Amino acid sequence: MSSQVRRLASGGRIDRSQPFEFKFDGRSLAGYRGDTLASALLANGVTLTGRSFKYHRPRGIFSAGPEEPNALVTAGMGSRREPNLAATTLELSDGLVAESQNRWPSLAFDLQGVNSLFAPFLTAGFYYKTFMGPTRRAWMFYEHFIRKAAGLGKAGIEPDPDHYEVRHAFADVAVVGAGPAGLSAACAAAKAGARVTLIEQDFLLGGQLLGERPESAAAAWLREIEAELQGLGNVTTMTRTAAFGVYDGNVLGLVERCADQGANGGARQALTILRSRAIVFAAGAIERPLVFPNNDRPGVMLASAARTYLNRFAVLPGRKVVVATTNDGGWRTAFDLAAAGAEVEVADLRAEPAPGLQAEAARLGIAGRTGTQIAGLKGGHAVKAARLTGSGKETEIACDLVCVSGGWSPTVHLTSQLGVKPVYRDAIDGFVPGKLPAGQFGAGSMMGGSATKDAIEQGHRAGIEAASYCGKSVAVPAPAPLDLGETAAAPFRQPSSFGRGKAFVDFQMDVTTADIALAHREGYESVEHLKRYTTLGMGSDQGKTSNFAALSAMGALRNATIPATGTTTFRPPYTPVAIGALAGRAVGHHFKPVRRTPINDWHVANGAEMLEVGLWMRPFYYRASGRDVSEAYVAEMRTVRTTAGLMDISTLGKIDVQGPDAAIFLDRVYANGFAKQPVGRARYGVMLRDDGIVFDDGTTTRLAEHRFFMTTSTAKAADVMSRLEFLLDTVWPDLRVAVTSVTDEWAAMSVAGPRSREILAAAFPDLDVSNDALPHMGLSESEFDGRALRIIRLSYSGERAYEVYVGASAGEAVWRRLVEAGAPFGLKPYGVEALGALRVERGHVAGPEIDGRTTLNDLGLGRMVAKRSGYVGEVLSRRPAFEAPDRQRLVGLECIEEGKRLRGGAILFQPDEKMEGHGRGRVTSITFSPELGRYVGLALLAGGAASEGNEIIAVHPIKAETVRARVVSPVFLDPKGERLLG
Amino acid sequence: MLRIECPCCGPRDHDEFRYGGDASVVRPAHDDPDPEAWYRYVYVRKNPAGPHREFWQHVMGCRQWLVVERDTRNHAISSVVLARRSA
Amino acid sequence: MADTHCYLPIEPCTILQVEAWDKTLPAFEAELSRQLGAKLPAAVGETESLGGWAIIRVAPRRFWLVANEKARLSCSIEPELGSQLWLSEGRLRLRLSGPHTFDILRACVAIDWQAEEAKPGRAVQTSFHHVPVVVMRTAEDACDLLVPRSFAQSLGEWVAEVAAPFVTGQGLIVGAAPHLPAGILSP
Amino acid sequence: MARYSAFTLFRNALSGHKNWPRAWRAAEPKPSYDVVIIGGGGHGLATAFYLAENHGIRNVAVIEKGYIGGGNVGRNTTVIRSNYLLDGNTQFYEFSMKLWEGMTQALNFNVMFSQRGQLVTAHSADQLDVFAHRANIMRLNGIDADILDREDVRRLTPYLDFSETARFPIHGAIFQGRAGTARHDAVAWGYARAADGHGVAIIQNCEVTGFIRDGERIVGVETTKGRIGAGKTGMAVAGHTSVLGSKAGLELPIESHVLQAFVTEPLKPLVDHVVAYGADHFYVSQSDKGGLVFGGNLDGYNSYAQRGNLGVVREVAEAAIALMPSMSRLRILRHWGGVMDMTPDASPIICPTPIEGLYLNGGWCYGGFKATPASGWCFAHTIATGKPHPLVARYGLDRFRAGSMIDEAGAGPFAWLQ
Ligand SMILES: Cc1cc2nc3c(=O)[nH]c(=O)nc-3n(C[C@H](O)[C@H](O)[C@H](O)COP(=O)(O)OP(=O)(O)OC[C@H]3O[C@@H](n4cnc5c(N)ncnc54)[C@H](O)[C@@H]3O)c2cc1C
Ligand SMILES: NC(=O)c1ccc[n+]([C@@H]2O[C@H](COP(=O)([O-])OP(=O)(O)OC[C@H]3O[C@@H](n4cnc5c(N)ncnc54)[C@H](O)[C@@H]3O)[C@@H](O)[C@H]2O)c1
Ligand SMILES: Cc1cc2nc3c(=O)[nH]c(=O)nc-3n(C[C@H](O)[C@H](O)[C@H](O)COP(=O)(O)O)c2cc1C
Ligand SMILES: [Zn+2]
Repeated sequence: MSSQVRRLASGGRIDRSQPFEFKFDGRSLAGYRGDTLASALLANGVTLTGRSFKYHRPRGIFSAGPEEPNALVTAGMGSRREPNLAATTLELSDGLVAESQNRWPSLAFDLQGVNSLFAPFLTAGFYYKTFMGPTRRAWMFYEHFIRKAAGLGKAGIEPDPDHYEVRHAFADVAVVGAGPAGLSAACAAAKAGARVTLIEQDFLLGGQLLGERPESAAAAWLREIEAELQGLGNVTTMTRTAAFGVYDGNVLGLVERCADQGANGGARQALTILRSRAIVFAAGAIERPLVFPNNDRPGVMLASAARTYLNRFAVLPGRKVVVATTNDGGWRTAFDLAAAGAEVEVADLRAEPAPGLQAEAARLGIAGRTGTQIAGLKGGHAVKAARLTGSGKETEIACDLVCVSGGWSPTVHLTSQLGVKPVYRDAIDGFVPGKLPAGQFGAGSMMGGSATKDAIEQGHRAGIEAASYCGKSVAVPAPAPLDLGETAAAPFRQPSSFGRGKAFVDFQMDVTTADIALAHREGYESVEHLKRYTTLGMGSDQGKTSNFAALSAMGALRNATIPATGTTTFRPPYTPVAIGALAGRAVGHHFKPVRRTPINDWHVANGAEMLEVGLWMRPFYYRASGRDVSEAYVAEMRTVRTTAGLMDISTLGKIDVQGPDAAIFLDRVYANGFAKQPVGRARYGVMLRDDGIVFDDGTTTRLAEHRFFMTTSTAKAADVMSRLEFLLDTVWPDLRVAVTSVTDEWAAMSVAGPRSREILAAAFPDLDVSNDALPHMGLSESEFDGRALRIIRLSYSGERAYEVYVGASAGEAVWRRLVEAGAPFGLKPYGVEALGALRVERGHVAGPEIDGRTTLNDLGLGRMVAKRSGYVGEVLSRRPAFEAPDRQRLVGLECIEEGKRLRGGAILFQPDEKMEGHGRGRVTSITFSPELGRYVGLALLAGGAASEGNEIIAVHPIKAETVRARVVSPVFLDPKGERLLG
Repeated sequence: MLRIECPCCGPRDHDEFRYGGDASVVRPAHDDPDPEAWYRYVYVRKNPAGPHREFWQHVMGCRQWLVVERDTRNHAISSVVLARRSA
Repeated sequence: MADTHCYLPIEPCTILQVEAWDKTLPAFEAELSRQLGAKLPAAVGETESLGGWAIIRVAPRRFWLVANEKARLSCSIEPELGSQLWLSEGRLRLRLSGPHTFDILRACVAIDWQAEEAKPGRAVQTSFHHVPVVVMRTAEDACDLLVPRSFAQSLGEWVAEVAAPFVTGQGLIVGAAPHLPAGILSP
Repeated sequence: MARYSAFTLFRNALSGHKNWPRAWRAAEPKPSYDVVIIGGGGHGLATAFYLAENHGIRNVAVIEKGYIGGGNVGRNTTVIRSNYLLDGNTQFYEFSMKLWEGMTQALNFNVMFSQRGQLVTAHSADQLDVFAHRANIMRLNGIDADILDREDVRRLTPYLDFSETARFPIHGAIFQGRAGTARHDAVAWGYARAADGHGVAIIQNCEVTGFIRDGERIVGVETTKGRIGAGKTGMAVAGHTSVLGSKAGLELPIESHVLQAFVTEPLKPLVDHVVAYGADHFYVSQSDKGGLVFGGNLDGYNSYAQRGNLGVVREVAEAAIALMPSMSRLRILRHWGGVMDMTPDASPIICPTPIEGLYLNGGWCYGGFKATPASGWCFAHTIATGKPHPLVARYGLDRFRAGSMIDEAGAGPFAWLQ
């Protein structure tokens, strides 16, 4: 491909038989399968890839992995657009479209580049010191511009068209990282008999070995062990998969970029929750940059990265290269670049590097300088020359690439996430994992080593230990050896430059040594303050390349040791995780499971407007009843009051309570008595919380001496069930009682209205539903089509009413039967809005009144428990504040103003008083009463019943309404309850 | 993600369970009329930074109430028993 | 690797629950196995089969007798010994079988199918998208999901969507989703 | 104390910022102080500031076991609102809101208080009634509040889920325009700097390990830097209230629970308000740095580990997408947890304790950041006068015995459900 000016003619782990086209900032470029966007850009000679966060300085590709601070791009278009992706980990795909970020109008010419001119003012935390005037709200003005300037990529607002999968997985041993250490760990653990999952974020296995020359021994070793792993039946290898977090119980969060990237119906990404018994961490190490003026220019690159681009991607990242290093590793990069035809100079800070190195350098025609360090750079959009200082003299060397290596920082992120503080190790001048908890092991350069040979041996040992921790200890042969002859010389740190010119520590957050000095000067000297004051390490790379440089700089300023200075806290995720991957399929209508009654489809088919009630779908109202809900619910109420209505109440919680001690049990859990409840009778019951506040209400029917059928409110069903089990398991284990939720067993429907009995009789001709056979609160048990049929005469509406329970599978059949039998009598179905309205007319309390703050007395139910004791919640229900004279208690309200209405949420005041503060109470529930021809409501009012007959003002500032109402009894209709009886 | 080893069902993610709070508080007898005793049971908590006896119910499994001993500093679970057998 | 051997019929499920009191467990077990003429599963999650029935211990003192086809069975427990309750209306059975059974299940429930507790012949009670379900491992690559009736359509659709990639256009699961309600209402 | 202003910033720029003084002195303990405040979080630092500013008590030390602002003030999602329903809460949080509105100037430190407005979505007519009740109470107490219908919400926040597939369709919302966010760290630093300016000693890396008693009275504290005498001692240690309280023999109705928070990578302006989901546990705002900062529900079990579990991470992600589908493609860059002092009614405790010389400030649950200035103001008053400030009279420890809880959610005495 002609455009790939920096691509070598041969070599690399790219597939030249599969050329890809892609676009960067509108330019069409070419690459190959096996490239990352970064390697492809470099191959095409693109070195300027973005603008920095604060100063908008030009930036290029700095690394070859997830530690990349600079080369962040936005990929995809429209609803598939995704900002802030590291070009160094973005796998190239055919037709990929990517853009640089944080520049306008163009990358090469960025207007906000002028920020560099203001740089003197834009120091760390400058915004804390200004933007404070002229007015108190001044910040709201400045913030507008600050927000625009801040941020990196731009996100879309369309819903995500792709989908994601969550998978539950299990393993004996999880191995994080597939470099030499991880590979040999996985191999050993598997051979020892453990079920192994090997996790690698890259799309290739090998880790740093991928940076070795393709024809090297390393490559051969890699081929061998990959084949071996495939041969083992008990190893699952996951590539393109980042272990982003370690959680309690050795649970790993893994996110996989699926190979087909959402093509042909597959998921775009998959979250695997891996529960492992043991974990081997072999996450490797990250190379450190050097801190000197203008060290952020495009063309400055980590030494190991340059080597990776050369050997893995067959890209020559520079033709004239300066390698500035503090360790032997940098020389290896120099050797390979020179061998590939680049002109290379090495500047080693140390007086005498390993002898072999200089010999080899000489052989390859590399000018090697010792005791020399890099002091600065020339060039804006690209490096032009490097300034080296050593043994007194300063030289300037023209170049187009500067490779830097300031040593290595072990990847201690994951092991630290559970609170294991990393510990400083002199031998490597860096942090290694602290003491790992049982079941966690570490190996390779992550533990501080730098030689492949050691990595392999440590991995092997860790694999065996991890397996035996899981009780798997088959003997394992020694691993195939590989020695790359890395020499681990004593560490040597290049002091950060505090001199003239911006020396960057955190490239992504634009934090310089001057910012660190300022933070120190102003007393933000704890590393955590330093971080928060300068935003150091707070970018999407989480400071992978900057943290050590930062704390060594702060250490120097405080003249404190590194361990005394300490690190900031490591948190998940190790690399950013798409929120969609975490949610998997639980999106859209699957956000929460949908709960349907056995009669659901009939409602839908018969024009019900359905409503979400908790997880349930319930009929709100039926369109046939009226144009909108306010018209419909009134019509439906009228039907119930005049003829009869049919309501699906299957959502009620239903609990089967059995056992010789069932009556004693209920007598304790209900505030009102159940001990003497006769068989065949239903009773209304109220439960309290231990703190004496009303918990839930419902009815319980005694089916037999030892058997009760309890119903709860729809909302509290699960809580009540669990509470009953709690009392039986932990408080009264000696009671012989079994409780079982039967909510889904029964379809339930209420037939309510004057004609309800006739309708039942017509529907079930062979049942005796006469008043004597089935009086108010009575029970009739029989069968319908082989399923149990249970009719309980209960009324919520205040009309003669029956609750019909039948085995769920026959629910729709019985419903249809009632609809048919009821038609001649004018029976119509009604929805929850009418249900709620009917109970208000009746003065029944429900959710709005039972709000977790009200007591029995508040709700006018006190008499139920007169002279009872020993029930749950009794003692604390007698606390003084609950008896205060101004306690707000249940009353009824009648709107007495023509053409006006009551509203829920209105606040109550006395006619004469100032309308401010919290008033004397509130309207909890309201309805229009067709029978009374006006709005009525329930309210909680200071003093309660005492003020019956008084006039009161209901104030609704939001609607700018004040309405006069009269305080009345909450029972609006049929106070003696005659309609229920007879 | 805690993993709680249910004595009946084996190790499960904690979101199969319902939390029941401090298991070391003493519940007065159901007919104990002493407000102070009930106040202490309902409200007063040791809330230790360290080992904590607590109730969990395996609602998605065997529905048994369990007593779990767990260190609140690091979430390490040292024992799980059936509440009925814990006394 | 499309595959057609993935079926998701939704069927009714006959269940009888019997439970002992704390103090009567031994006597209860003796009586129950006498009445059934079968030995009882010793531990929670274990099952025994008898005729068309599976006996599952779902809690230390609680057993479920689950019929594979519509079957009746007589057994009566005295209140002094324990309790008994039919649960044949509240749950539906989703039958999963075929080589992709566990590819599908791993997106539904957090169970390790290689663990002792989940071997063939075991019954696992667990959570499926916040809903309590019982998964009966009926064979190496087959499971029955007993799901609460009110959630069956919602969970059935979930399973169907997970299964889609594994099933050819003809595959029953994909077709099943829209018809699930019908399947549920008139089993 | 060197003033901060555009001018001083300019002047210092000319000298390469070499002359900025420390924001607060690095103090080492003296043998004793008139008042010792335990806890260098927002509330402790604010209390010290107001002791000096309002009551002229300057011989004060704030003792912080770690670095100031390292607790919940340094890890919270910074939502500031005064939309409380119940008598006591309503007035207290509105007083706090008024202090927020003048904080930057009062402290001469830009705390970036951004009154961008907060809305909570409603998903049924009933929920709108509940919101109306709250909004009415707010209006009647002189607090701005509005009820929005579905179309208003769409206009304000078009990126929420208004589609057919929404599991819980949006019916409307409650909105408070004066609500917003602030730069949390700046609040701690601003109070520290201003308190230091009044002579308050801010002592970091010094843990209080016990109390010094003289008979029944508490006369000082034992610390990792030695004994420190105190005329009066105030506790403001949030999540650690029980642990420290037990050292003084206090029995408290408090449990410590973890709440998690999350931030995405920095983005150009996307979410201009604070948005909370009324159908589940989720709320989000965008920091000035560009990250979407969001949170959800408690992890739900007692914990002192400042980190959360993956189950809740997933639930929050699900709720995020349910409310704001485009968040699916955004990526979490970091998530963390904080240890919260949960009370049985989710309302705070500010009062003198039964132990002479010891004052208690705690029980802030997940809502104490917005309370920081009022809490400091009222706690300072309570310590200075020995009597609760009228605005916190209802926040006594005795309310649970008496039955006068202030339970906004009505969740009852289950800390983890509050
Ligand atoms: C994730 C999360 C999100 C939140 N979101 C919000 C929100 O949006 N809005 C809102 O209003 N509130 C929110 N909160 C709550 C709010 O952060 C807290 O209520 C508030 O910060 C607590 O007061 P504080 O700042 O004084 O506590 P802290 O900052 O925790 O201060 C207590 C200090 O005491 C120190 N300490 C403890 N023990 C000792 C000892 N023995 N000796 C010395 N020092 C000690 C601690 O180190 C700590 O620094 C949130 C909290 C969390 C965790
Ligand atoms: N030149 C030097 O001085 C020097 C220093 C250190 C290391 N090294 C080289 O590094 C190698 C060390 O071997 P090793 O295996 O310990 O490290 P490695 O870097 O070779 O392998 C680590 C692997 O873990 C993966 N990884 C890291 N975090 C991950 C996560 N969260 N999820 C998934 N994958 C993750 C990385 O992608 C990488 O493939 C040796 O070859 C050694 O020569 C050299
Ligand atoms: C409002 C807010 C915004 C934050 N934004 C970022 C951010 O942009 N980048 C980042 O790395 N962390 C961010 N954090 C998280 C902090 O880095 C840190 O995790 C948190 O304060 C808890 O401290 P700890 O992790 O050291 O325990 C933010 C925290 C808060 C409270
Ligand atoms: Zn269990």
